[in-house]
Amino acid sequence: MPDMDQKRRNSVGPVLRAGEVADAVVEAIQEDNPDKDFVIENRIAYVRVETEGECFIRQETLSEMLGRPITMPEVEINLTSFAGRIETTDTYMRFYLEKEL
Amino acid sequence: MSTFPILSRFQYDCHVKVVEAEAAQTMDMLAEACAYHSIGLHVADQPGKILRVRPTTDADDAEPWPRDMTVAEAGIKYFDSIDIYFTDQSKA
Amino acid sequence: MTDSSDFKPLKTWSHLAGQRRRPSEYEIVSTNLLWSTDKEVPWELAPGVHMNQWYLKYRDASPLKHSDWNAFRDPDEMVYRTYNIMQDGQETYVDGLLDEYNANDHDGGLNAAWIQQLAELYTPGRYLLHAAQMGSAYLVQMAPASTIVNCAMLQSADQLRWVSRIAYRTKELSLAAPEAGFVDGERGHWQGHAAWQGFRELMERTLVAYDWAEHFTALNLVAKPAIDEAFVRQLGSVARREGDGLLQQLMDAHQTDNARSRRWTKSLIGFALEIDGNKDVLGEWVTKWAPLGDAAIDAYCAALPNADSAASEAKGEVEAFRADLGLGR
Amino acid sequence: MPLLERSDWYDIARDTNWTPDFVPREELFPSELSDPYDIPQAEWETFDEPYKVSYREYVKVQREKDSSAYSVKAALSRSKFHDGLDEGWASVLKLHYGAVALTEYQASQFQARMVRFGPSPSMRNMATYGMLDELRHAQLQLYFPHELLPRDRHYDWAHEAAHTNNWAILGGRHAMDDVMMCRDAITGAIMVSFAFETGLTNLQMVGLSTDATNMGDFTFANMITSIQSDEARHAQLGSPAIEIMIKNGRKAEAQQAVDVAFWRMWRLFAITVGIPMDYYIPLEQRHLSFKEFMHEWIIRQYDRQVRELGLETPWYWDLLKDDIENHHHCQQGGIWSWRPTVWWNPPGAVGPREREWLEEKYPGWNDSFGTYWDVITDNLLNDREEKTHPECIPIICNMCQIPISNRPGKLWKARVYQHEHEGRRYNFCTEPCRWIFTTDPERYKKHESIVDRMYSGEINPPTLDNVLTYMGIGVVSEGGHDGHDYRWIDGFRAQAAE
Repeated sequence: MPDMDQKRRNSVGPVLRAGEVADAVVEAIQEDNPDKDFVIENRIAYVRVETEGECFIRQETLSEMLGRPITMPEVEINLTSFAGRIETTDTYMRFYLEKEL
Repeated sequence: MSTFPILSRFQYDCHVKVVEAEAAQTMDMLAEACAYHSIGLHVADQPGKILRVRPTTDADDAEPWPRDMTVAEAGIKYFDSIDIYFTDQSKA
Repeated sequence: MTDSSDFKPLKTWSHLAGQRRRPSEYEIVSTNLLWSTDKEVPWELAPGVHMNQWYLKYRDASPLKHSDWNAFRDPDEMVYRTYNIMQDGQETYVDGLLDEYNANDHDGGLNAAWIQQLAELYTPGRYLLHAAQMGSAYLVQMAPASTIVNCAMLQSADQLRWVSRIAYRTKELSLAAPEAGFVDGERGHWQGHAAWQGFRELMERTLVAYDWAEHFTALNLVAKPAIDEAFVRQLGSVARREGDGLLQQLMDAHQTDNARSRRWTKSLIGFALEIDGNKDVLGEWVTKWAPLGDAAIDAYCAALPNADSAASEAKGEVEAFRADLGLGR
Repeated sequence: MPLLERSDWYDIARDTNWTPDFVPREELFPSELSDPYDIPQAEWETFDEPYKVSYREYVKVQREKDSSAYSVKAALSRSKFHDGLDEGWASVLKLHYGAVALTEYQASQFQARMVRFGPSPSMRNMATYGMLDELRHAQLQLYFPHELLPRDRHYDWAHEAAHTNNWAILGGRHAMDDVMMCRDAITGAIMVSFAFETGLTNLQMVGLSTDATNMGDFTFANMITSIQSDEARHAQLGSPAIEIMIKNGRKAEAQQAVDVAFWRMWRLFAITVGIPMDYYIPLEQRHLSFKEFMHEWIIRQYDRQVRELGLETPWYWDLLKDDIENHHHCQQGGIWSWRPTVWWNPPGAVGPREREWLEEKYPGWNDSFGTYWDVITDNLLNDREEKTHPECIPIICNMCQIPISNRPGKLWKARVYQHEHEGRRYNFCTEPCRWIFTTDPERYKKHESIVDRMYSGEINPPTLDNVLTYMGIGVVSEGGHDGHDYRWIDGFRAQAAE
């Protein structure tokens, strides 16, 4: 376990209630952050999506993956938690860290 | 009231327990009173061993009080923490 | 200890089990929720801790007395989920208004003089309503029963609703009239314009009325009624005369929230007046605070264009509201 | 034409500070309720909450959240889920609702403190949503257990627990009143929004949802994750407050607030979450151990956030790591042994298979906690049930109000950490609980633990019956018994037979 604590020390990303929005986020976030490797942990009731340093969820991509329009505030319904800092705008959510450890 | 509460830190027990002590009790009697609330409830008995009583210290290394010394003579007061621990017959 | 056979399963909370009728969802989720009113010392820390002293002084030692504040009920029986359903509907209506007027280039049709009035008398209102938001939140902390707390909580949220809508309109108006001083000018008007100084004094003084019941009196019997009548109703009427149909309709929508506030205010006053002595306590507070409310109305209405009777109408309505509560002067 | 975006007007709605003229600012924002750190108002006006919402969005999104939570509940109500429910899971629900429902309600009063006394208008607006959120959480967590009342009198504790002097409730109230109800807006924002709501609430509201889903309790899983989606938003009130504190030379104070609050909440959450995860949930339905969840959410995620903001890992972090392996196991033993004092039916749940799992997740468990349960198991196998009921009480910590315990058996570490202050001796469970007392003795010194009350005459005479009555047992409902009627020892019988 100490290995895991050390290895992913700059991880950021959303934790979502399992369901269609979570599935769409998993697809959209990888599409919108093509240079990133993601760790996706399925915890049955929730899904943890993590990558190093920074990532975005964009409204447009998410709506496409979901097959219906979704607003950023509506993402909150399923965004049960997150790692890192958050920035919320009308068109995207950003998870990031300012300090690298 | 002649009884007052002390904190029984009984060797191998999970909880520190409040036990009523009496000024005239000897250490053996006090140990027995504490054992009543630990041995057979949360701590296995160790037949053949003798229970001794010592003041609680950070390093668990205080000298035990003589077995026939009374609580009053040992100066044990309200809510003092004491250790009750198993020793071999020979060391007792 | 009671015999175990006494613990049969219940149909509702034990504290509601004595009443004959089946409790409503409102009662199930709203009644007797404060633990700080159970014992002599409100909070589970040393009695001398500042916050314990604050609650002992400003809540428990209030001159307004009742042996069972928990018996108070909100006449609207509002719970969180119904509040959101209701306000989501109301906000959808307001979105529709804004969209419709925007589509018709409403702001482009406003005359310059009126736009100036809006910059001075409407958009600075966010400070006024924000003060009411803060004051209502003080009641949330201090009221002696959860059923009162909840009413105050939704009242606080309602203020934020209109602070937000004013901010929205402020931005829209600034786009239509970039030179009129919208966005950056409101604070100056709130602090310096003669129209606002009565309200500002009233709100600053209300916010430091720390006895919970005096705070309630100052806020819900004086300040909010003055805001409702002068800022919301009279400004809304002026807007109608000035051809600003949007503001008039926004103010009408705002009145829906005010009406709900008055319903629980009236219930709580009626509830308090069941107890001997409370009428005198409330009467004294009304006597103390009403002049500040009147002065606020006078100052504000004096600045409204072509509205000679605005102040007297507003004061008349406020007085009528208090008279209806049994607390007329 | 499209409506304005939120970002077009958002800043205007949070530009509402003014300079008071009719009353002094220090009367409008008394330091004990607002900001005791003398940070200039202009600094507070730089406060920028990272997770934004508008009123319009709020009522729409929250309506949808509730619509989902209540419809899942309705569906499950029509099913037979609660018929023949495992009493281990029922204990999770009883403990959860009793500990949480009214606490959430008091949290709305705390949020209101930030709405009224927060020196930053942004904070005041965000806290207005926070205040509503907490009302939601209280009402959900009252409405849902209310439906279970016809099944079991214990569910009455969802409403009543906080009104009693039950030992577990005294622990909860003492911590919550300290961290939440008796703090100024700024310290509270750091303690509650940051140290509590970005950390440990995740364990209770997200971690536990995995087990709930495995149990088939979708109502509960859906409810708690929905609750945490609110917390994730309003918890963001804490980080800007910390950053402004640090920028204005108050790092030490911010650090202390974080460290005090986290430890206080940890001691409670290990009980309300750790015990359910590692003992009450049937073995087949367990996903991760409490320790694994703690490492995911706290050791990795929370600590990272602490350092991201410019604070240091709490000084007691090694002690915490040790406590993760220890505290909830001790309290499982204590709660089970003194089960008549609680409002749920704690299963012992340490049969041979469970012990194997515990040893795997917590190496050394058998040598330590195993010895404690060996004695109990032996008593039960040999018809000495009465010997599983202690006749004395454990000493209670004067900070966390929880029985003072530590590893039993070979690795024996039980110890009381004592401290003298103004002629009174205080007993603490750990070094951090003692440290918290010394940070502000005036705040804590006059408080009496339930054991103190037995000797001070408040519970008089302190007979077993009187103590139980004082704690609400036999008043609200009966106390607890073993949730599985000791069936967990059957595995040992089978072993003996082989």
